[in-house]
Amino acid sequence: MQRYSGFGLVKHALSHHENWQRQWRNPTPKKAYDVIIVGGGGHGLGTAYYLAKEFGIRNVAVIEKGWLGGGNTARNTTIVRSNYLWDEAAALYEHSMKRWEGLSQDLNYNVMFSQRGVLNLGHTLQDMRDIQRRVNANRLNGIDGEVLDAKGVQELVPIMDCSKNARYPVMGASWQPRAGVARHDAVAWGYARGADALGVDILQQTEVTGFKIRDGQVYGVHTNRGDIEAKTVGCVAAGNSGVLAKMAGLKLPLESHPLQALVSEPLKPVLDTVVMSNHVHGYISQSDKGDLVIGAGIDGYTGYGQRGSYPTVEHTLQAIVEMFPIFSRVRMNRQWGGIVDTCPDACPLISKTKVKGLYFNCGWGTGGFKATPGSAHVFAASLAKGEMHPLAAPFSIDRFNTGALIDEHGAAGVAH
Amino acid sequence: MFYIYCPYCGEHREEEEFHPKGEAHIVRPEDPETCSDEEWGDYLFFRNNPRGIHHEMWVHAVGCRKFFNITRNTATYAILETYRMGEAPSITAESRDDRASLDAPAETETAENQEGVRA
Amino acid sequence: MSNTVDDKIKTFDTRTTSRVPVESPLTYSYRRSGAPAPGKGSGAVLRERPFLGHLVLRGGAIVLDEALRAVLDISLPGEPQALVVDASGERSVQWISPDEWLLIVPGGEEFELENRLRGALGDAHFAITNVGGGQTVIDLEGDAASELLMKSVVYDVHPHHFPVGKGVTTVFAKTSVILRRPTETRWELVVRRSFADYIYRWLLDAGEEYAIGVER
Amino acid sequence: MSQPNRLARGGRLDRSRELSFTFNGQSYRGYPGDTLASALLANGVDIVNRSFKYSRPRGIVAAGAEEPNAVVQLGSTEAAQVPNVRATQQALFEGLEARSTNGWPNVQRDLMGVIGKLGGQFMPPGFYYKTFMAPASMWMTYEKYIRKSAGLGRSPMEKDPDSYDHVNRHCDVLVIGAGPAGLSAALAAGRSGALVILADEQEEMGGSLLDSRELLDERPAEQWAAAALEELAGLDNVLLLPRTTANGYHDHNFVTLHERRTEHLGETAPQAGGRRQVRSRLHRVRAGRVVLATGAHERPLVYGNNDVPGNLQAGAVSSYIRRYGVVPGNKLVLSTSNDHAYRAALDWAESGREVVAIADARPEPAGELVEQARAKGIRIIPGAAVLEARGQNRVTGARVARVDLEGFRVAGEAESLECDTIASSGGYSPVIHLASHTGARPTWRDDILGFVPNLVEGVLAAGGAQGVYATSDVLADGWSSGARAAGETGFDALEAQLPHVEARHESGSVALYQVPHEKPTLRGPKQFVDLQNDVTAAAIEVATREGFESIEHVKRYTAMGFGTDQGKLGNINGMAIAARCLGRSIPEVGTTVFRPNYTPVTFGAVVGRHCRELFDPERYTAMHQWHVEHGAEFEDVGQWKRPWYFPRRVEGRMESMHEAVARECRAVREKVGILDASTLGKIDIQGPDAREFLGRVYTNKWAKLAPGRVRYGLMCKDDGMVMDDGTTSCLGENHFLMTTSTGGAATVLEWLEVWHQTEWPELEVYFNSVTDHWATMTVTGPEARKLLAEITDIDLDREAFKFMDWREGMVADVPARVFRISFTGELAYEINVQANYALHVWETLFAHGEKYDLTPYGTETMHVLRAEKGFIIAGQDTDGSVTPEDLGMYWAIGYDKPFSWIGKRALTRPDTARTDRKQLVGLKPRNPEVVLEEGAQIVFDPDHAIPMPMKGHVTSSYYSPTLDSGFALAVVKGGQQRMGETVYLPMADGQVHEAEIVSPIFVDPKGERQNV
Repeated sequence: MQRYSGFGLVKHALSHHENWQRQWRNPTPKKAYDVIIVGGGGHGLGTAYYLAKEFGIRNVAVIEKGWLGGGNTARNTTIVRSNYLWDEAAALYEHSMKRWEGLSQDLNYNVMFSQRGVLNLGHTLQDMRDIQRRVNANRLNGIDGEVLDAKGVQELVPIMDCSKNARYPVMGASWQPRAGVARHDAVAWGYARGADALGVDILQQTEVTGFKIRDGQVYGVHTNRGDIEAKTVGCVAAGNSGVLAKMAGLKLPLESHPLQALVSEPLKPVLDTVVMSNHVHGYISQSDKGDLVIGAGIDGYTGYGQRGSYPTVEHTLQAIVEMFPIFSRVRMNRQWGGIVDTCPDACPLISKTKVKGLYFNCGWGTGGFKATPGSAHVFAASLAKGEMHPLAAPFSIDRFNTGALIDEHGAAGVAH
Repeated sequence: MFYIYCPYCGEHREEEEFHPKGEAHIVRPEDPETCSDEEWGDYLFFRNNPRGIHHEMWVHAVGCRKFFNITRNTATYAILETYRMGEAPSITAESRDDRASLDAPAETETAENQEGVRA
Repeated sequence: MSNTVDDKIKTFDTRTTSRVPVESPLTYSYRRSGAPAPGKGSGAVLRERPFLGHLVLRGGAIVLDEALRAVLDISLPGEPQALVVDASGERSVQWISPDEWLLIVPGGEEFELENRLRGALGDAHFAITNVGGGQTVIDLEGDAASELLMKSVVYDVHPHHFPVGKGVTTVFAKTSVILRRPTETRWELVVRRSFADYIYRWLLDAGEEYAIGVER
Repeated sequence: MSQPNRLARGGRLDRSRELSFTFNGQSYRGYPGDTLASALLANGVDIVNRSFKYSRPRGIVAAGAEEPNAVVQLGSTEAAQVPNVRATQQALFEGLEARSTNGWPNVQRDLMGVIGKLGGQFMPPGFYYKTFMAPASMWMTYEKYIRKSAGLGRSPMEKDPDSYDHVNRHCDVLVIGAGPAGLSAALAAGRSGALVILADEQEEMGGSLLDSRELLDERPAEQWAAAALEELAGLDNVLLLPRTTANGYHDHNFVTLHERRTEHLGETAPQAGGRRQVRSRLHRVRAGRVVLATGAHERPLVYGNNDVPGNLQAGAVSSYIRRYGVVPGNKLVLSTSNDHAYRAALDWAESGREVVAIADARPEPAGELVEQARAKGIRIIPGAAVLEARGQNRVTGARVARVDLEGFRVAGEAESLECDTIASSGGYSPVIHLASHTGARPTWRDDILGFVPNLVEGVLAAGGAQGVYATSDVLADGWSSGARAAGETGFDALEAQLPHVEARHESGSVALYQVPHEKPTLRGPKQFVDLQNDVTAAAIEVATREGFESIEHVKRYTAMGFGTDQGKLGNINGMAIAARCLGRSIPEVGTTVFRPNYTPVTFGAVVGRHCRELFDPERYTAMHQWHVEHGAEFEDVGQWKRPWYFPRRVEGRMESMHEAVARECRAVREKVGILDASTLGKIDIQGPDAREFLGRVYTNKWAKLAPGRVRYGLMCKDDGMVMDDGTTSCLGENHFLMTTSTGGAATVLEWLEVWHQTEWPELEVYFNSVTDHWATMTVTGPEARKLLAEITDIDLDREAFKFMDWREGMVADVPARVFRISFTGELAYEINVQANYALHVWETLFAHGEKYDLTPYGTETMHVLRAEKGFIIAGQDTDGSVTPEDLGMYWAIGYDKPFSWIGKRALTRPDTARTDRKQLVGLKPRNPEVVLEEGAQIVFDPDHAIPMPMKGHVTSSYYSPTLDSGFALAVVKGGQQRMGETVYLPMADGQVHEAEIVSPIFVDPKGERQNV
């Protein structure tokens, strides 16, 4: 693998950039692999990368029906944080956060992880109770965070309307300084390049059309490019997980919903942290390119169309202008939508299934991007050992029968 | 934004008057006490979540307040029919052979072509 | 004053005959936001018609229709979105849902009317609920009234689509109203008490360009 | 200096008066009818901006929405700032102030440009990903500088002085674009009687007819347009919306139209007739049929240094000359692949300026316009193209050579031509943005070298939008689309009446996107594809070499098409270059799909009136005015404004909340207090099956509740988790009044309806909300009976009117229902009267209450008092993961009810049946002065290392004036079995509080006080 560095950049400039190598190959599928990962987004590519790098399993294929990183990895609003309420979720997201912190260097690919901090605002007494509960839990779980009052919020974000005149005045916030944003595409590309260098075959434009299952054991997949065999298959297909599950005769506790986001035109730096509000219902950050990146909740219906309904966008911008009246004259450049697979308890499914060797990692809802490195790592560990990683175990599909749900609706709140 | 025919009001109304209520035809087990935990979990949480023809329940929340069902293609968002509570759909995935969903742009294409986001 | 039709349903006359102060839902709004007087240039004029009798009728259309004809000599609109107003223009009944109608009558008539309807309905399965304290009627008139409504409700108010004699429940800004068109020139908004101030302020704000006035 | 590039006459301007404006602090003049761009060109302003990555000087290249460079900051005051205004779409007004968005210290002499020139070669696509990684700790510093150099304009720092609104419209036919196709479609539909909306984004309707060289019915095209518009304006069923951009096409023919009502008049909206008017208006249109008559955008050619000011679109040159009377230079070289662009050369020559040459990529150009150019003696160089522009801050020359299109190489010696303007045209791209907003894929057509839309149901395209370009064809296409749209919505269109247009002979175009250069792309001069994001042909080539093979990857890796122009000029060229590099065809590389918005829309316009005071409804009770007048502080509960507490002025200062609440609590426990409880949800339930229904939705029993009695009820979801609670009174055998929590009112009503409508339609019962009908005031405290007795005829005798009874009677001369229920643990009467009388009753209570020190209290005191009694608040002490058993409310669980009520089955699942679940308990802090933090986490072992096993948390915590101590409710694992044990609460400040697990009932555990 060609190593990237500032020095290398100069060298390439002198040769007119004619000698850059491919970042990943475009291989022909082999007949069989040790492990097949279905889904070439950040989670899937990351899983392959960690399988190869940390668990010595390099005979791996990542099967992607479109282009790698083209699904939710490409469509999210890039927020990374780990201040979840329940121990199980907090541990998983913090596992991820720790990996984010060295990811650029690990991958030799700058994912531009910017630890600019995330504010979760409170506008009611109950909001503040929930914030205190969450931050207290985070602290005892070893996750950074503090509770700010309105004055503290105003100091961090001077341009926000923290006055009492607001319809729902800001009462305070939780503040996680280590949280932030990252460059989403780079995460997929960095993992792809890293995995490819370790021998993983990334098969783009390859669509799984069915599973090969015999005596309750998976032994491969059918694809539009022929059958490919493997006794371990991990599905990491986000919004399309339900469709895959159906191919294997399984039903999941998931619904796929549209999640919309939008950006403004690029502006000079004006907002230095991520601001989220469950109550007023919107969140915002400013990208390195200058766009205000904005989002809110999911649309309530099932939708695979990668678009939602217009009123959701209206409500989102109403929330943003309520919090930031100075943005009224800023203009919205573009909106788009992704498909998020949501579980009833707003937590993911990382689970074995009734089919031996077939695993699912899905249901991340609106929180998938931030979990990418952690999710990929625990999933890789689980696939490698055939036993669920302890951090993944609580997220088994069984919880929907036993009742051991991990209800993160409060902490998940607005989509992010 | 959907334009939804309310089978009770007898006309098309704006989506803003309605709320989606999830998959239709989920029936509470007749005798919950004899259900296994798995059957009960299935009733509570497990859904078909199809790409393509889907029967879903909506309520005309700001309108007649009646619940009713919609048969909708979750890929194209085309509404194929709406029908009253207690009625059966006339269009199903089987009757349509899922053709409508195949006509829809598949995710593959969308992913490859979408106008993107940036960080 | 109070009256139980039988031991099954408790009816209750919520009006007093004593002369006690009474406040309509918009009373607070007039104090808070004022009420610009209508002028010659007013394209929209708003007027509250407070303290009317509002009854919600629930039940089957056929039995309710019979009872209503017998008691009030008005026929129940069977078609969706239909509004029927009696000859005096003071009593109306509106389709709300296949088993729900809104009956609005001059204030003070509602309790006796409820009892008479109950008497006429006998053993049928129905419900009548007095909601008069919880909602009020706002009239909107003027050349710009329908334009003002277009800024406020999502429903199509074009006269082609919203002829006289129609009424709907629909989204008004961030709340809901029952919107009716009893005459060529007059629109009625039936609004919930606790949302009345919001609706009033919205109408004043959106109506400013038409020099909206308030008749009191 | 007075407008050196302005022609003596011509253009659609009002030359009777001049407008003055400033650009980068310099004063200029223009005319009404100008855009800022045309006025800048008239004044000879070449450099309007600096580019984003390389800081290269940039000039105006286009005349419409596709302009990538002329993006300026508008506004003379802070509040009026508008970032990123496209000068080509901004009408000139008197006093307009504009600035470039980049350039330091200014656009003319930009120091960053030096860095761009030197450093440009070190910024290949994706260079961010390849560097700034070491040391890791430095990234946040690097990022700061990267952010600083990015962005275009700046946000205002003050509140917007303007307002915006929405209009909901419905029509039969919405025609988007008022060029020849749109006008024709609107006439066809309009004459049929259909309700028509015609929207056009430009200052003036007419589209290409306004700068056409053609005659319609023997008259100049613009005259036909004017007549058509006049007719349309006279039709009642047609609404014309100029300055209105269709920004988004949404499902089922919902279209958002953004009408800029005052942006052409000033930087803030002027008053009209003495009244405020909105700056812009968003029309939310539901259309029966949509006719897209959006025309086509010209594609520029990609050649060396094609970004130097003086490089323009050929069509823009014609527009500036014919519409604005501006010739943007003196000596023109035109580089084209088609006939149509010859108009630029003809218009230029007719303006009396020199056309140096036309490089035509076609070996044998023919066609009428070509002949006209020949006739004027203009030199045409066949089979050739401009390889490279010369010049730094303005074009000084062009290198032209014969090119081999098939072989992508230069086929002859290059010739240097002196010129100051290069116009280019590589053909036309239909404007298909709206058609693809709902995901429909466009189709590539080799015959027109462009994508045409695949239309979803209900949408039609006409004219340039689907690759029909000849004016006569466009008019006919427009008419038939308009007629079809009208027909499909139930109107009969009349026979087509179209003007006569002389058919013009045109010769075919050739496919030319990137012009070859003598040097390979990576070594030659920069050939820009996306001017706003500084994406070059070389960048695309590097991206494809690195394995980015789909157009989506190429776009993301290079940032092509991500600007505020959304790649209107560059995307197709970029795809063509990627296709060349990969050896594929354009459609194989991918299609291009657009998202809303077509052009950016002000947040304010999307928000409309839903801001400030009207952001969200504020709901008030009937006593609100009184609360305001008595100094209440308010709490937001849902949309309601509820009094939180009533601070008093004591000894010259206002009480703190703590003081006020302590006083209010004491008043209730010792004398009498009053609470406005009107916000509780109230549902009137009638029907013979009402009782059965209650038994199914509540956890507890309802079979025997007699008329006149009240019972507390607990409601679960079918997962066994507590959802809401409240009291329900039996009014008659078939008649109940249910109350819900304030926040749960709407949810509970819908909950009852969904079960009734979907599962148990056979049960005869109706539900109606009476929340707003009744005002509720709770009079509570030892003196409550005495006070109430003064103004009611109800027998309040403790035997006649027992705890959990309700009675009706007169209160303050008003009919009332009085419920003897208590949320405070004291003697309490909840008085319900029709809301219109509420203030009278409330004030009468105060008139009589003075002698009992009647004290109004708010939600905070209510919370303290109920917590002292261990009463839960659903949503505060429960969080969707708490069962009735967890709450210890076994008395409210009807295990043996015949019907398996909602939530029952779930309680026996393995997890819900665990005995070590978090259970509701009371906590008594060891130190009575401590009020535990709500949300504090509970541990059993405070010395455990982080992560510390957490065993529960505090849900409610207050200071109790009655106990003179802090106390709390909490959920603790296995708490019901841990009475008397000590738990620890480690706090952020390092303190560890100790508390004892106790019963959640702190005051009057036997319930004697409420039963007096």
